[in-house]
Amino acid sequence: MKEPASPPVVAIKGLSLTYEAADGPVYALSNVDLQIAEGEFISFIGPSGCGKTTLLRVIADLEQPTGGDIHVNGVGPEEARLRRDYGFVFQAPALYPWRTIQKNIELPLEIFGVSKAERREKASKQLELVNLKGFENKFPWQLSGGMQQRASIARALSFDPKLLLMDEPFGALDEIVRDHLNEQLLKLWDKTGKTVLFVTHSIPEAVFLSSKIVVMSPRPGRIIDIIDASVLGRDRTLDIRETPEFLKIAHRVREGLRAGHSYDD
Amino acid sequence: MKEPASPPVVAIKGLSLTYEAADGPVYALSNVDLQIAEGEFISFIGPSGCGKTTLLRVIADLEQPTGGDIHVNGVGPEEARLRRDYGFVFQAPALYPWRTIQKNIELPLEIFGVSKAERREKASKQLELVNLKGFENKFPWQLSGGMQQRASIARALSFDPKLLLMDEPFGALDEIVRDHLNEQLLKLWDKTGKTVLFVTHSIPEAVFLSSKIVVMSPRPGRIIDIIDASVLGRDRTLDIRETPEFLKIAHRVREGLRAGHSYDD
Amino acid sequence: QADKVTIQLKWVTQAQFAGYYVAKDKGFYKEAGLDVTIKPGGPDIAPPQVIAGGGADVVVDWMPSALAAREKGVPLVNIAQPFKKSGMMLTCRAETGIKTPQDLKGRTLGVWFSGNEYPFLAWMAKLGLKTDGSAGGVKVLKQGFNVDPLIQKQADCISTMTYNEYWQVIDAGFKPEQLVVFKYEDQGVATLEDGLYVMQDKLKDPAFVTKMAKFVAASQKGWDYMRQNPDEAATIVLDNDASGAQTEKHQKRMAGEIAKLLDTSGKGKLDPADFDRTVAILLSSGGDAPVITKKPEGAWSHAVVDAKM
Amino acid sequence: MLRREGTTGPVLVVVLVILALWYVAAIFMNWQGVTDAFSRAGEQHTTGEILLGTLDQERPVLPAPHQIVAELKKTVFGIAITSRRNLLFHAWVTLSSTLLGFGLGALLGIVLAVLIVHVKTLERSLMPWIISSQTIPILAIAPIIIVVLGSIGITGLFPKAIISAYLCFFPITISMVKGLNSPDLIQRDLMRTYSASGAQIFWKLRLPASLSYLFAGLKVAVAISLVGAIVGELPTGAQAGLGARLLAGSYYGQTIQIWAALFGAAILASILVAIVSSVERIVNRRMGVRPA
Amino acid sequence: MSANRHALILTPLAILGCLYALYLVHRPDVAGQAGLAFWAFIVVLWLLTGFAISGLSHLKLKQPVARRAIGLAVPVLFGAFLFFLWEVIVIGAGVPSVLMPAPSAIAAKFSASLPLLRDDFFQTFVKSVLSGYAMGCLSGFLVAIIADRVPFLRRGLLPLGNFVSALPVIGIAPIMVMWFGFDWPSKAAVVVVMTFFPMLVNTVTGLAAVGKLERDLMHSYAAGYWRSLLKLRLPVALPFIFNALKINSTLALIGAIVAEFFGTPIVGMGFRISIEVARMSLDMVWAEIALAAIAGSAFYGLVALIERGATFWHPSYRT
Ligand SMILES: Nc1ncnc2c1ncn2[C@@H]1O[C@H](COP(=O)(O)OP(=O)(O)OP(=O)(O)O)[C@@H](O)[C@H]1O
Ligand SMILES: Nc1ncnc2c1ncn2[C@@H]1O[C@H](COP(=O)(O)OP(=O)(O)OP(=O)(O)O)[C@@H](O)[C@H]1O
Ligand SMILES: Cc1ncc(C[n+]2csc(CCO)c2C)c(N)n1
Ligand SMILES: [Mg+2]
Ligand SMILES: [Mg+2]
Repeated sequence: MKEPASPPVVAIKGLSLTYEAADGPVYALSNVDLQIAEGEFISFIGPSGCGKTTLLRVIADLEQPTGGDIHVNGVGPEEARLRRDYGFVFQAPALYPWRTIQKNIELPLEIFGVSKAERREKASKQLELVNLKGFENKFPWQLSGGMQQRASIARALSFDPKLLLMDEPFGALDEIVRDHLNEQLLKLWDKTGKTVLFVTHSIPEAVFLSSKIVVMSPRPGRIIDIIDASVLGRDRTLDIRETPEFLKIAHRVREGLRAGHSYDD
Repeated sequence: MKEPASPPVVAIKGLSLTYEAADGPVYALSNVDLQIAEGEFISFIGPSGCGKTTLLRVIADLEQPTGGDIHVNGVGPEEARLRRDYGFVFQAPALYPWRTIQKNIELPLEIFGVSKAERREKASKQLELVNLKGFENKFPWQLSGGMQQRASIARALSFDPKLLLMDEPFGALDEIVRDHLNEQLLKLWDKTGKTVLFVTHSIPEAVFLSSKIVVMSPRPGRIIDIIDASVLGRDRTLDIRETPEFLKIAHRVREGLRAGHSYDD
Repeated sequence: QADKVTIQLKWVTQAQFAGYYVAKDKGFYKEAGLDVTIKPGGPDIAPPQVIAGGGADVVVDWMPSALAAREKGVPLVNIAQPFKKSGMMLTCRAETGIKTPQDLKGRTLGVWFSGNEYPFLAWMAKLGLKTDGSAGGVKVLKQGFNVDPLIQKQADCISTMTYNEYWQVIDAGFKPEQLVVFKYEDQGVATLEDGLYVMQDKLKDPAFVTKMAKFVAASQKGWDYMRQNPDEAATIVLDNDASGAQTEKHQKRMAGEIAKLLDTSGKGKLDPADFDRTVAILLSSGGDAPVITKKPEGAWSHAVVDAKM
Repeated sequence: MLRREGTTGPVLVVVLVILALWYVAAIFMNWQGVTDAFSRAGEQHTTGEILLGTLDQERPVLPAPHQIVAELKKTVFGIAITSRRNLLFHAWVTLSSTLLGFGLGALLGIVLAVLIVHVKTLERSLMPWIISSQTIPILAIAPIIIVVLGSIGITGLFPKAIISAYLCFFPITISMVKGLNSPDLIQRDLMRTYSASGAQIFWKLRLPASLSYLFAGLKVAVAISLVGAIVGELPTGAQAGLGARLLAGSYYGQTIQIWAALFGAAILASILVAIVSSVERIVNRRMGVRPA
Repeated sequence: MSANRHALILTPLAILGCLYALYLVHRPDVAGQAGLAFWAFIVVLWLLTGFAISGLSHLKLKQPVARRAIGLAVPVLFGAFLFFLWEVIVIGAGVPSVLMPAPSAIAAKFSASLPLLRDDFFQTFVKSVLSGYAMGCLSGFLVAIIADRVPFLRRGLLPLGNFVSALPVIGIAPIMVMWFGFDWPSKAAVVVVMTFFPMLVNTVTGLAAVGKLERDLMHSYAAGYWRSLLKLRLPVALPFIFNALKINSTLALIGAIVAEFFGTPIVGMGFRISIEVARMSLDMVWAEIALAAIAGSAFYGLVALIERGATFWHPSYRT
């Protein structure tokens, strides 16, 4: 468990973003500071509508911040995107309806110019990982919501990006599959040393997966708390969820969330 | 806590449903038997793609079963639908993009011919419940995914149906809001004596909310286990989640799920 | 109170129909107790169709097309023939080397269809030139509205009227000596042009005959006036031209040329000899779709012209 | 992307390029005509004179833009507006039958679409015939329509309007049917759960969902209805209207007049399309359509 | 489902009734002077046929073959009934054939003039329409891509495109004849002009119809312009492109025929129509119109068939 000495993968300073809506501006992010080192697994947790998606999109150069400074792998987000530094799993599956599941998963590989045989092989590996074997030749609309979401995860993993941005990837999955995929993701992370930025609404999931948990406040999104969870080690199994360290961290996350929250009736 | 003596709200016998896809049939439901009494809170839990949505859609007369028998409030599903016996919360928000949030929530009331003033009042009550005050005049695309989902819950509650069909309504919400809405829903259920059919992926949520939990197997969906959770009483608070009864039921649900599941690596 | 009469012209408002416009403007129709509506024609208006549909009481048409319609079941009868001579000709560019009708062999010729092609077909039949595009014949184009094909050299010769298209060619910069013209009158294939036609069964009604007699007489007065005052007639036509596209110069010239074609002796009474000649020419036009297959009976009547006398 | 860039600059540049190409084409295409004219006149001319000649012919193959502008100026401003020689008079004649035809066509198109979507019998039996109806060459039956209507005493504006309605209802029907069927399954299911009546589904779901399609159809249709009005003016004896100007220009080989009438028609159509577009923008704003 | 079974009895009944009416109307004592009783009979037939067709289209059948047969039968019966009405009214009321010939006369003329129709079809459809359609659609598509690629051009060209697309073809046709001569190239040129803009506008709209998330995905792959065009934007635009192909399939035929009114060699569908109108041979005119309608509908149907195969994934084809 080496301490990363390399420059930060994501460096954010004073970031803010305001959406201009017809009936006035929406302040989605305000003065966010964040440093993410290589190989970290960062979870973002916060109330619905607080700006988690927006933050991930800014990092991915899909949204232009209205203020502040951001660097990804030492360069601007645009350059990082052009270098194909990351894979993004969106909150919705965004599969292309004219492609079969197999072809959807192969899409990034096709774009990166990977040969047909290799594409087939990589896609098949990912299909197995997300347990969609047998559905290769179905079209997206023939799958349930959760199956679609799993296909979109397989698509993002297929080209093995160093940086993974995942926006509630497991939201539509059942607990067993979720647990399974959590374990798989963790293994993957440990084995490959990827940096993962992960949005979730589940506190146990966040604690189980992350090396650091970022708790955000309601709109305008600010960072309330950054909780180090590396004490749990890198090599976790599902049963650590009953350990006191785990419960302590989960409690702190819950407190942070509750503090920022408006309901406390 | 009277034992319901009235005829079952939902009575299903030998139900099965097969989708005809171009490349062969998909067996979504197979030989499902189920009786739901008035005033019950039933959760459906099962792996992704097992047919939970399909089952709810059959009850709502949105899908025609290919075999078996089904009665809703003593009549066929079609008649029940025509009588407006139930409210449905879909897995996706399905808001109409040309209506503001307020107008979306008022939609069923408009259709039922409720007067403008009353519509306004009811919508405003629901907006408060799901904490969307201040977003009345926004259009759906200006809201985050979770906010949209909350709007769709408010819409289903607005006309106060006796039977509520909810397909993963809280999937996209953060834990705090989810807890809050769980409590609200439970209160509502207790107060109004509604019958609720609730699909979820979260075991704690299922146990916390339900009087009965239906565990389903992977495709073709069958019922593996029906677990009575009425021992927990009707008047629950969040802290019962630490009680041994709760944990016992949760464990049984998890075991049922795992048994039906194909991953056990 | 005035009797209503609707007349359908064969073509757009121009000095070719000056007689009718003059009679209307100068009040000749009114004097005769008529209220006349003049409907201008156009490229796709077939006067026989209009009259068969009841859209007009009397139409101006060329005899070949009127006789064709008669064979097709629209019983048109010629009641007056103000035009004695044909104004049709074939105009060629001199530089093509065409000097005699025999030189037309193998050339590209612009022809008006829509019922106006029969005299041409008769002429070609007489010359022994095939028109179906086979070797040793002529190449026929369906000519549009204007004289561009000649100027643009898309055709060696085109159909023109002495009173209209010929002058457009001249206006385009050709000198008369740079053109070679073949008048149908000179080639012996002239057919009768603008005549007045009505439906046969209407002639059984004496009131109708009287009304038409008044109409023909008043129109004739208009033609007479026009012959004496061609320039004024052209101005009247211009006033009636709703499209506002006609020019004074052109209409004055047209009026002058039209005057040369009018029947000055018979006061609009059809000469049966002219009729027979037209029929003979049409019968000789041949081809697989002849205009008329047999000599028409009762296709003209002097009843109206005689009634007024 | 944050900056909103206007279209005036690009349009201006493209127009300038087209104008330049146009002049070159005019010189090229009229050259032969000018040299022919000179040689017929038996005169010798320098290249420069021929060049100038190509841009100043009375009956050019392709008139130069300034000739068209001059003609437009002459026929719009140079003549009293009440005169039949004024192009605005003709534009007005055409516009009135266009508007009537567009109104009739839009009504017919929308009613047909609504029927097709709601009445199963009609969906199956009508659609193929509606499509076939559009394969009938309108100019071929335009005179027949005019004559048949004339024979029952309907003349003037109405026959022309019928022809433009015949042409313009089609795009409206097609796009409206598409639009009325555009709501997703889940949006329709929602209405089913409310057991909403057909009328409610129509007013609250299908119609709002179809509006963007409807406007696309209306924009095409308004331009087509102008074409229809012009077609209708041809066989009526070229009495008045832009169609009459086209025909008369064509009949007398007045190329410049044809082009001026064409431009008049295109300007008129652009104005009509622009009006429909601005109505669309207003509707979109009220319906909260996400700006692109 | 049984409620509509009666259609299976009513349909043959209606057909028999119509056949009898056809026999009646052609009897010399009825043709041209049909009485009230006859017209009452026709109205009854009308109602009968209406019920029959409505019943047929509501039939829910299990076998796919039967379903397809009904799907075909309904429009055919509907159209056949329209033709029946036309025949009965024209013959029964004695409408002059120079105004409106009866379908039977048209059919007779059609079968008697097959060689002529074939030549006209070849000239107009094969030479003018197909070549013009191909060139017009292709160039519209290419220009749309170029305009999409160069935003400056798109902003400059599209407003002008709308302007030019409003040009009435009628005005263009004589100019094209002047430029390209009398034979088919001038007709093809008219077709090119007519089909170009629907394709341009639809393609540009289709290319812009991509959802935000789908586009973001390509963006996140740093996919280049051409790749995201090929993999994402063209598939999304495909339904729009087919829309233009369908619109154009009818426009092209109309355009070519209309253009023939302004000068042609002596063959072609438009040529034939224009000269036969003047010759009062309305049966021949309608035979040509029928040919145009058949050819146009077949063309449209072919494009629609290809569309169904190519855009099977589009929600409008899913049930
Ligand atoms: N295009 C937009 N225009 C205007 N406001 C927007 C837009 N997109 C998002 N917002 C607003 O920005 C805020 C943050 O949105 P975001 O999607 O980042 O939230 P989130 O944290 O991902 O929420 P959730 O957990 O529900 O997905 C929300 O209040 C939302 O209403
Ligand atoms: N229209 C359809 N055509 C063919 N197959 C379908 C269709 N809709 C659903 N299915 C199949 O039916 C099965 C059950 O789907 P359903 O949506 O009911 O699952 P679910 O239990 O709701 O899953 P999830 O938890 O992921 O939402 C799935 O395997 C799916 O692929
Ligand atoms: C398409 C077309 N068909 C026929 C004629 C012939 N025509 C009918 S009336 C008339 C006298 C007018 O000058 C002429 C020449 C034409 N010009 N254009
Ligand atoms: Mg989000
Ligand atoms: Mg589901």
